[in-house]
Amino acid sequence: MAESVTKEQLLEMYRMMCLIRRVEELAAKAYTQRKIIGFCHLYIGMEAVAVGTSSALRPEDVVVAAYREHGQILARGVDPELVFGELFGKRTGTTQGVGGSMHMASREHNFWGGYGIVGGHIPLAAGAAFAAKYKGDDSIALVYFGDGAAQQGVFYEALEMAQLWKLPCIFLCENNFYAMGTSLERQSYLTDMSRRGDGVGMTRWQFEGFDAVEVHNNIAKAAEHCRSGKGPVIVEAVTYRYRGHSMSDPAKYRKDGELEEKKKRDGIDLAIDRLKSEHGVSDAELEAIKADVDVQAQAAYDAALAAPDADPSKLYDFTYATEAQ
Amino acid sequence: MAESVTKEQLLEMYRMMCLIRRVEELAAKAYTQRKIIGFCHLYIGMEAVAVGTSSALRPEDVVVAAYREHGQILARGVDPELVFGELFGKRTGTTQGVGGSMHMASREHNFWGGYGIVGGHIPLAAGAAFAAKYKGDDSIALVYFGDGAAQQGVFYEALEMAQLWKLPCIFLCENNFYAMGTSLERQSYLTDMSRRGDGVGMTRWQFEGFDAVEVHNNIAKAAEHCRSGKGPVIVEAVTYRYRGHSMSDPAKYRKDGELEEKKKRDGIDLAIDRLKSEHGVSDAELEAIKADVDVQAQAAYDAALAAPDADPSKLYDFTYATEAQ
Amino acid sequence: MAQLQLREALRRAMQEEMRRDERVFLMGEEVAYYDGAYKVSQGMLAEFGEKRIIDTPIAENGFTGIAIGAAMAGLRPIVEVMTWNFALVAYDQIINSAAKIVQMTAGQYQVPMVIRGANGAAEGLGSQHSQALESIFAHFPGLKVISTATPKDAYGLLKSAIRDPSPVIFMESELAYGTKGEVPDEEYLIPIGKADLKRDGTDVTLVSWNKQVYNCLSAADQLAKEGISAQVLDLRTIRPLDEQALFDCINKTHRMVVVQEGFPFAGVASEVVSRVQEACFDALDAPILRITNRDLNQPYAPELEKMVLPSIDRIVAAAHTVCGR
Amino acid sequence: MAQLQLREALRRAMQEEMRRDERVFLMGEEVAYYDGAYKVSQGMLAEFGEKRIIDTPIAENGFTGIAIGAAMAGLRPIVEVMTWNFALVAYDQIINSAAKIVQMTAGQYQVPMVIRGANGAAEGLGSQHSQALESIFAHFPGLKVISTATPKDAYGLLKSAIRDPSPVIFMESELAYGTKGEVPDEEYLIPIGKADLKRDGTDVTLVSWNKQVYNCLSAADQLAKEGISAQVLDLRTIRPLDEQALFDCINKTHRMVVVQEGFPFAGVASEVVSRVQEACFDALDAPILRITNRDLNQPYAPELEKMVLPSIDRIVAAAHTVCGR
Ligand SMILES: Cc1ncc(C[n+]2csc(CCOP(=O)(O)OP(=O)(O)O)c2C)c(N)n1
Ligand SMILES: Cc1ncc(C[n+]2csc(CCOP(=O)(O)OP(=O)(O)O)c2C)c(N)n1
Ligand SMILES: [Mg+2]
Ligand SMILES: [Mg+2]
Repeated sequence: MAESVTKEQLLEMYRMMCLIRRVEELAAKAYTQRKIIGFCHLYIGMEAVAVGTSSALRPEDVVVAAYREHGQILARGVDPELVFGELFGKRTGTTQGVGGSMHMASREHNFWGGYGIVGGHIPLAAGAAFAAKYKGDDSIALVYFGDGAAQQGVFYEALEMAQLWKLPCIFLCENNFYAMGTSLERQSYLTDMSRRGDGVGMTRWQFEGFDAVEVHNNIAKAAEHCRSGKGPVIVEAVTYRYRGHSMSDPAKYRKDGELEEKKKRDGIDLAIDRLKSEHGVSDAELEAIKADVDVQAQAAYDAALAAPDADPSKLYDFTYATEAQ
Repeated sequence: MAESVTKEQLLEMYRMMCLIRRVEELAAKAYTQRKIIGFCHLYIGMEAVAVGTSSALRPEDVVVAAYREHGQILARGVDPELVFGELFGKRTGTTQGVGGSMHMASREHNFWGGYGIVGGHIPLAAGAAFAAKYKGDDSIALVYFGDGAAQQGVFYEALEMAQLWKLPCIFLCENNFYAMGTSLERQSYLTDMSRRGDGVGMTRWQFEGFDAVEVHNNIAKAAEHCRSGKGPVIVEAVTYRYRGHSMSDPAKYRKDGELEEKKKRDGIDLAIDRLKSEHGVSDAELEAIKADVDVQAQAAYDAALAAPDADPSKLYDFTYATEAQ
Repeated sequence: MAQLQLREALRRAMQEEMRRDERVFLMGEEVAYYDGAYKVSQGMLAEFGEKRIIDTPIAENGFTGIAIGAAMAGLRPIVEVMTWNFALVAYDQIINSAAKIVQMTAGQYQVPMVIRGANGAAEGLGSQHSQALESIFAHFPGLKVISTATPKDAYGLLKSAIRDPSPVIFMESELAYGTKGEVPDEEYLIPIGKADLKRDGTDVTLVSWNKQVYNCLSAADQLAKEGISAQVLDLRTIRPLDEQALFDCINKTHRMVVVQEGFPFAGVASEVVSRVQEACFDALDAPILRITNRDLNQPYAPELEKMVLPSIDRIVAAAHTVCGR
Repeated sequence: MAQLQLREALRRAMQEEMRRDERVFLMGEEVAYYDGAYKVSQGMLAEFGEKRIIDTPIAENGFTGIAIGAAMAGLRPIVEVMTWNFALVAYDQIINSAAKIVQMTAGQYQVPMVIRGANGAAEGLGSQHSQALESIFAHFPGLKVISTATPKDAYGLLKSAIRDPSPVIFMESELAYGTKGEVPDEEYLIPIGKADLKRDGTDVTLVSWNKQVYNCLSAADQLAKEGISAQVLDLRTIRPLDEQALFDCINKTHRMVVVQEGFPFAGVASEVVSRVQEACFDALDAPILRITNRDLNQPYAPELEKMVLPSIDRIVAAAHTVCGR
């Protein structure tokens, strides 16, 4: 199905994966220096999922995410300076320093989230899909959730209503095989997460989540399904996170050699392979992009760090909506 | 499979179905006289399910029920006088007048419930099964729940853990095609409720719930599955309620002729047919049982009505456990 | 001026707002084809159709979450939870989504919605169906909470609630749905956050809301016969609390009794007491007394139930105590 | 006498009780193989094995319900909810099952269990992860609620909680898990429902619990330097509330400040104020002031977060106000 993504698109996907990884690496370092506090969940290893997903959606589609959303919001086009700003608790952050790592949102990009209660964001996406259908526009909603989140009751409730009401919603499970320190087979009898949809009769399939092109094609197919009025789908991207669950997790629970094995399907490497073999892109060109991204990330980092802290005068501004939107 | 139930057992099942129906008819009348207040959910039409279920279980098994439990607790062997006592708010009731129609329990009979929050009783049954496994005895747990309850998130959560931990639990869906006034196909995409188990890979099947012998055989099979250590099952008894959801519901939502059609498979009639054709029981014998049951029910009713009201001096006695059991 | 039942006043408010604003819709169990469990939405399906009057499965957390998502996407849901007892399964979405989304997105998203239903004991419904739950919602910044049982107030406040850009918890009363009261024929709004002096007086202020206001008015009648002039302040809105009205009352009568249906511990009455004694300590001629439910789960039997609930006698006795006569 | 961290004291209590009573087990996310999200259960899997130290899926309502069922069946579960924020998804089971089963079964069944986890803000965790939730649990009869952050109290109270026949909500503190304190080497129990005077004084009583006790002690130090003698009462148990200790304090110091982390509206502090002013009105020389979180959702940025939480400065200022100097 590779022909669905052009060379330019794939170059852009490559660039975005590099950017996400670089931003996350810088975030990890900043965390150890206590420039970032609280919980901080990195997306390294999973970049291909967000990048392939975003490239297959339209700007007017709503994307809903949980707490592991740095990569997802970047892939949606939000400036890394805003992401760093939020991590640093600056008024220039995505949510003015009020949200932190777990709560980055961008109305401009129709990006809802992140969200800190596992699974609790899933019905919100069904709600966005409900609104799309109600208004009669042809936008859809997509929600990212983990293998662990696929245990919360509210997830099943949202599946049922989406199915019953034919809501245009893609339920995208990012199966990275761990919920914190608990491996998938220790927390779920079935390890094929898309089968969760069987209890409500939902269309479902599974695909590999390391190859951004594969992801793009599968999400494009899912989006087409939803947009054509056929109702929701549940799809599962099989992926892996390289780092611990959050910054405080040394991830000792992995099996020996597991991480190394998974890294053989690294999303950035796969994109490089494709760009070289399918599109004849040179090493130099690829390295230039990478170098460019590093500069961009560092500049964003520096600018965010220099920005003013969250604004205490706004402390009382966000409890209630002030006027109707 | 009919040979699994002896003539004596079937006679007893017939007797119990008649008793349940008679008790419910008396309850309905008492309700209109305001001898019973609050919500009152009748079991008429569904008798075969509780009777076939109870006959296939052991006394040490735990049975968990919701608010439509008059028939279920009677089938478990609780004296109708206690059931009426509870309905009338008497200190002689199953729960001393504290519970009412929706909350009848009998520790002596390992009957837990009723329960008023739809679906909320389901994990309790998984907990009973958990305890059985923990203690290493070979009792099992069974929970009755409706087609509507199979929508609550906590139901799915309980299914998953029961499956993951191989708990000896029978999830018995009493599909009577309505959740209050909402017909099954308007509230669930799938109408085969046992398929709910597919999302967690649970063994499941469906059977007709009007024939007490069928029910008995299916529950016996399910119990055997659980008791032999194979883990839980979800089974669905296809049934129907003749009355409205509760006493205040005129049940105008039925399709024309629907009720009459269903009554052709009336559980008591089916038992009579079997007793006559398979066991040569005479009409006179059957009528004698029925007459006997009517007397028993009326006596229980009268005795309960004459009993003293709930005891005000016990008002503060049931908030906290007093000493360890 | 028409005499309307509480349910009719609520219905009129919803109908007018739905005619006025296409974005408003009603969802919940039994709201459409069954005309509402308590007939509040009677006839609304016929007028507005299935698109805007929506029956849901019994999955409160899920459909509340979907409504929140729809509100974020620009719609204006009214969610009927039948009774607030059932909203405990939706508590997570109400607290973690509805109350926090404005803040988590630094104001980028709003949640303009109303969640409404019956609150408090009806008659003989037992412990799971009789709770008055204002305080566990009013506890949380981000929500507004209204609790009222008079047709006139309910109409004007529900209209304001539907137009409000913040999530509003709207609590009604099962027992009062049939209670009639005058409702002006012309359209009007009542501002959220304004208490109403339902009866003037000089010796003591009885503070209450929802159906206990009726008890307070009766108590005031009785006190008047005994020569004690009691005024009755109906809070109507619980959050934001109309402090100024409370302060004005205590500065006038110097004695106060707060009457709250529901559990006493950390209830709304406790909040009223705390604020008044803090701000108007010198105005107090006696301690402020609270009349609430006894600290018990609600029993079924009528005599027991009455012992638990606030009563006119208990209110009168408390007024005597604070008045020293 | 050993110096133990809070987490070590809690662990010792659980270990001793598990050695003493086969029926006690621990379940929750990450409690086994990961040694607990906050390492409270470190090493317990190794000692007690998979049967008694049980990792769960992320399904709080489900596993809390299962634990309740297991408790009804005679086991003595300890459920770790990681942090109390996540218990909001289990709120229904806690309120509608754990708190009501004794009453609904008229004492036939008990629910001897402990639900425990971290409560309150840690650092930079944002609005969904920083809540102090005592009041929404203490509101309900049928539950007992303990909230403590000192190793000595935590050890003795957790042991009592595990042995108690009623469901106990046990709240700890993420920030204090590493805090050390003296814990006697010999076994001891601390009775549920007894406050502890942590510091004696004559001018004003500072009432608090959990980690705000540390702030009160610091405030008392500072006040002492200014010539104000403040005593610090640590409630330790929230429900049942030690009224007598509160009354003794106010009768002695005539001035009181209640310090509560968490939302102010209908909080535990409001309850303390209400009861003290009601019972000891004439002993009061000044209004009782409350120091709580500002009425806001918790923001991420450190400066903002600090503005929201109670602080030593705010406590000292309140003491000045009530002391009139
Ligand atoms: C309701 C709830 N329970 C527990 C937690 C703590 N928690 C945060 S993330 C997480 C694991 C989630 O795993 P998964 O859904 O697979 O997502 P991943 O982190 O792998 O992306 C847990 C248990 C929480 N935030 N919310
Ligand atoms: C959480 C919750 N939501 C709503 C209700 C109101 N309610 C009581 S019974 C019922 C219908 C249940 O239908 P089903 O599970 O099919 O059982 P049936 O009554 O048919 O036996 C509803 C909606 C409730 N008790 N609890
Ligand atoms: Mg995962
Ligand atoms: Mg049904």
